[in-house]
Amino acid sequence: MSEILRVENLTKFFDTSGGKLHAVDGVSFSLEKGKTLGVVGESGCGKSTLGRTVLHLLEPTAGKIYFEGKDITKVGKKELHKLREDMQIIFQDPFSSLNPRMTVSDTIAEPLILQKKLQKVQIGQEVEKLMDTVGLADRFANAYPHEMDGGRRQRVVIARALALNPKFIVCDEPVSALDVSIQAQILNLMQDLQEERGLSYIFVTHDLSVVKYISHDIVVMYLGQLVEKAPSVEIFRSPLHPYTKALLSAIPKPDVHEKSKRILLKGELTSPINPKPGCRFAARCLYACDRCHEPQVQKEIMPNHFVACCRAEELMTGTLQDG
Amino acid sequence: MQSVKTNQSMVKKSQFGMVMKRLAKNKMAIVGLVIVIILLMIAVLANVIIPYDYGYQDTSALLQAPCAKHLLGTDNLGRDILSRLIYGTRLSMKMGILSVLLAAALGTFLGSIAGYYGGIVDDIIMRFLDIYQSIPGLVMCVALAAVLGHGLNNSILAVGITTMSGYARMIRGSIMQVKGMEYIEAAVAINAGDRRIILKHIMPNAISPLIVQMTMGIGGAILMASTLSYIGLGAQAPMPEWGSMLAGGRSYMRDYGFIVIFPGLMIMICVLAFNLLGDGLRDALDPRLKD
Amino acid sequence: MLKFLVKRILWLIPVVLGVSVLIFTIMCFTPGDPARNALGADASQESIDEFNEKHGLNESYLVRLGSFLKSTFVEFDLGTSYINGSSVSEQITSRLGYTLKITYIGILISIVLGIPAGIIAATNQNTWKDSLSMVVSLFCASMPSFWFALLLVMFFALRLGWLPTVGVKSWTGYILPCVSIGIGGAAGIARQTRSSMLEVIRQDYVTTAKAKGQSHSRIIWGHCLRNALIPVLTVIGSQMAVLVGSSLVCETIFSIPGIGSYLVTGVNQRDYPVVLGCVVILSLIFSLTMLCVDLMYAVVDPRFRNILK
Amino acid sequence: MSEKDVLLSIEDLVVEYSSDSEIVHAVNDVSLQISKGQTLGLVGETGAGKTTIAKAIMQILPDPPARITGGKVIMDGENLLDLKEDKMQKIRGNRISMIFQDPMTALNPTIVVGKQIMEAISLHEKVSSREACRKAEEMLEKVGIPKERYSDYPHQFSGGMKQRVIIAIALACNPELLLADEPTTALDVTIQAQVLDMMNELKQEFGTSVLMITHDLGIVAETCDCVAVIYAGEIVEYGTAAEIFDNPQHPYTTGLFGSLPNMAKEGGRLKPIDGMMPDPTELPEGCKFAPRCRFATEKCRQGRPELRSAGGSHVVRCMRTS
Repeated sequence: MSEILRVENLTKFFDTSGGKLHAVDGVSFSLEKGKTLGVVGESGCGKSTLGRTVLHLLEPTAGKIYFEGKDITKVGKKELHKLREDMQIIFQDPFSSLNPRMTVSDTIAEPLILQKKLQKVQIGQEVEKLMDTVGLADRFANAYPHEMDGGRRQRVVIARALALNPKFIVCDEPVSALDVSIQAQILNLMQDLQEERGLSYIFVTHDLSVVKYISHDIVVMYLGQLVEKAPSVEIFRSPLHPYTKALLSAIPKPDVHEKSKRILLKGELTSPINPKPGCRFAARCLYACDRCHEPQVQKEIMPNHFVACCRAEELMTGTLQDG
Repeated sequence: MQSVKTNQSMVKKSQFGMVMKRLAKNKMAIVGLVIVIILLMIAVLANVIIPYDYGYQDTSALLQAPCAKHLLGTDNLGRDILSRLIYGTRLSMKMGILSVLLAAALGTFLGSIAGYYGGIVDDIIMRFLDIYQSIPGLVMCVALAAVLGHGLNNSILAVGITTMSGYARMIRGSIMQVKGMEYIEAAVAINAGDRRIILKHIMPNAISPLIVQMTMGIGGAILMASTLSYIGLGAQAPMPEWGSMLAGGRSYMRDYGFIVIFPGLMIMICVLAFNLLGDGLRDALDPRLKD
Repeated sequence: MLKFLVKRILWLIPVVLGVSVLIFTIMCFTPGDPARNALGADASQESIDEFNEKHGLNESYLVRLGSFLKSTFVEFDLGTSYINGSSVSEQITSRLGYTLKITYIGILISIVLGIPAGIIAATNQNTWKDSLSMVVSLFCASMPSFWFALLLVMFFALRLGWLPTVGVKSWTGYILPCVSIGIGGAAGIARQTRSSMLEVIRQDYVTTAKAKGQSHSRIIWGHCLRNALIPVLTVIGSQMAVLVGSSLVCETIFSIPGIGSYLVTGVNQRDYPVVLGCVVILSLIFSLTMLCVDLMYAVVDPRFRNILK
Repeated sequence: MSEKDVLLSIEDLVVEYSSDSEIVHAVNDVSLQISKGQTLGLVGETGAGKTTIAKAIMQILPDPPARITGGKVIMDGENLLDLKEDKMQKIRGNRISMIFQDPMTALNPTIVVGKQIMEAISLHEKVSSREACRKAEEMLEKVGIPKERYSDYPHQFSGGMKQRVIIAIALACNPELLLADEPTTALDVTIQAQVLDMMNELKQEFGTSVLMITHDLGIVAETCDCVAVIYAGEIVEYGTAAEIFDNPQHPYTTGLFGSLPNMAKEGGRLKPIDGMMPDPTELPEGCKFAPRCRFATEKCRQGRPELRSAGGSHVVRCMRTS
């Protein structure tokens, strides 16, 4: 399977008054062409920063990014320009990701106008075709964003992202602001587009049921660190990292009979500013030991199943020696 | 959330058309708009419609109370107050509009640099604005007038430079707010250059608060300019500027009250109209409001 | 809290310094020859040179700026007036009391009238009380303060004769000037209080209070007022600037020997040291008042206090 | 359900919002009953009228736009809608209390947290302020917050902690009925689990009956005894949790289950409900769901279907007999 994107040890720090905010800290993963990688984690775990850093909307502090085998970590303006046609982004909030002063057709045509390849008439036809693919009725061509509801607005955002015919799209919580029935329509639309156009997605969300449905592989993040990566079926069947276990057990299942036994975490998120080395979940982890305070290494315990936890094997085999 | 009428199609409505439709709903704003239009017409047609030349001295009718010949009476030199008020509208409108344009230009320039580039540039400009704004408006204006000298154009300059800082702060705030929006990140993601982002994405959304502030600003500028003239720093003697008319009429106030009442009334009506229009525009220009 | 106070006062120094430099620069780099104004148009060339020499107008800008700053902030001597040679600092200290009285009574009037009017308008919205108080405050806000002063004088002083038309020999002399500048401020504060009260009434925590079974009036005075006052403080700050400005005019109308009238005469005679001194002192008054407003922030808004800890 | 253990019953409640030109029909003839100690889940999407019903019970609907134009809310034989404001104030927070969706804005930022709890207590119980303060500290401990944080300000708490304070306020006077309007929607899933668990414990301990308003069927399955599905201001299906989850009858309910990603089999596609929520100012005649329903017939579009029984306490408003 050819690899469309590989990220090695990607790091992004923000300087804040209180010190260095470790938003993304040494994350590595790869994405197959035509596949979807789910990035899941709670608020503040750096999943949105990761998505934006890959697209160079934020400059990475360290680490390497390879797109179709080419190193694009340091890239000139012209090359970035070309790159932007292959990589696009979809945002969460349908209200703030559309310019309130531009009509739907202008918004979708904007990338094509900037590309300066097509004439005005061709752009018009292309916009109609795009509106059709995302299921937007033609009569919305002249509508303004505040005249449409969340679902339709998200379809405009998707149409704009598809305008340059990209190969890879970062979806930053695209359905979190939508109702369940509309959410299902958008998820189906994104899957159809993936099949038709061979798109690959990085799908960032905090909603575990959505990520299980749409992604082939899943990455779980906690406070900027990648704690576990595995195929989606694998992660839900046998999670290895204590945080992933707690996260999965916390999802309320719509099943009346099988009342799930919950692992309740103690305490609250620790601060991402100037964090201590080692595993950042140690403060809340039931199995924490002093080995957890050394930097954790991503180990491939099972085929294609990586975990960054020194006690992962013991947990898996149930042979817990104490600390 | 705007519930969409599912059936009829969306005809291409211009931004201006939508704003006017929303403005029409607000009665007070319409009152303001009508008065402003009347004032503008008076200002433009001043020479045509004034019964007497503003400088003509009817020596036979000094300090005459309002009567048939002089609808609003005459001042101590026998000049017809109505004609002077009408011509004064032209002066005041000119002062108000030009000084606001100057202030808005300076403010937008400084504010957009601070807003768009941020960082140290933003800090320096903001500190400068802090110092600039710690001098009360009228005090700064008076000091500028002293330096620039008397006369109408100088007071336009003085008022413009003084009120510049309000626009700068406002433009910087709205640019920063718009810059934080995701559709700016989306524009960067589809290869829009800095120029395109500023012109097509930032400015149209940062403009509406500017329009509102300029509309209200005209009223404020007229107020400040007439104050300058009142203390003798603005328009000089023969010019029928409302402020200087008030100053002139002050010593005759005891017996001929009407000399003092009408110019002040004109200033108030003018400022009131622009304030009403400004309030109405603020609601009409807010994109999130339902139609 | 103390840390904030010290930090805020320390910040005052660069502001006042900045103001003096700004005004001084404007004064220097503008056309018009102060010497010819002071000695009259037909004064002889030597007397003009001698005048320039005396007032050091020939040195370079930096030297003059240095000497001005040294004299102002080190020796607290604001130089001497070009016209009558009197010391500017003495004049200002003698006039300071009047200006302070007028501005502070004025701001007091605008607060005492403005805030209740805003609250009344907000609490019974869309009733005649609301529209009446808003129309009145709109009119007062649009009215030029000096015209309002003239009307007051015409009616109360001339027609009814209750109050003196000019001068502040007794406290009655202060009524008309302070009312004339206070009313404008009251209008601005009333409108802001109303809009921020309406904003607060729509907040979730007001619904929570109602869901607790709290009575309507206790919600207004207990929960809403305190939160609504935070944005009002900013408006009080900006109204203070307008007030200091309009006290200038009001002092000329009622011929009150304050810093404002001194500035106006200085400006008319192009007497730069007087103008310079007055502007610096008025800015200082305004900045000190803003310091008090900032302190009020810390008292009213705990979030603000938390940032300082 | 025998009459005696019904705590509160809503009969044919109708609520409308009048914006300048249009009338929004938010709640149309809703009838519901909540028994003592029972948790009733009210499930529906945005704009279905869930929050309006809760606020109508509490009589805290913003009066100018909202109007209750019909129906009764009966508690202990008394119609709450007829009560005057001061009598209603005695009930709010004491016998019925409410918690809201967004913890970030539900607490007064300028008053310490403890005092906001104490306020609820001293309003309804004639106790000295010292006693009320002690009780407030006890409530803080009960919701898992150390009582030393009594005099901290809301901005010093995280979202999850704020929601615990709000629950402490609501349960301070041990109310008989708690209206929970999407209490954990704004929280992360691990914090949500903690809060839901705590609510269940307190529910058992106090024996409070709860009206749980949510759009998340997972929460309904885990916390509710009975479920009412609401669409466009109308109850379209009601039954015990088992009845609803095991054999949903109404096309909208099956559509909701079809849209749930975690219910989909491996690799199966979602079966969403096509079309959009109806425009509340122009609600369709007859069955409100007809325009989006696969089985809609001409009959559905004419008459408004009645709630018919589908076995046990399971009722559904649909003419289609399966």
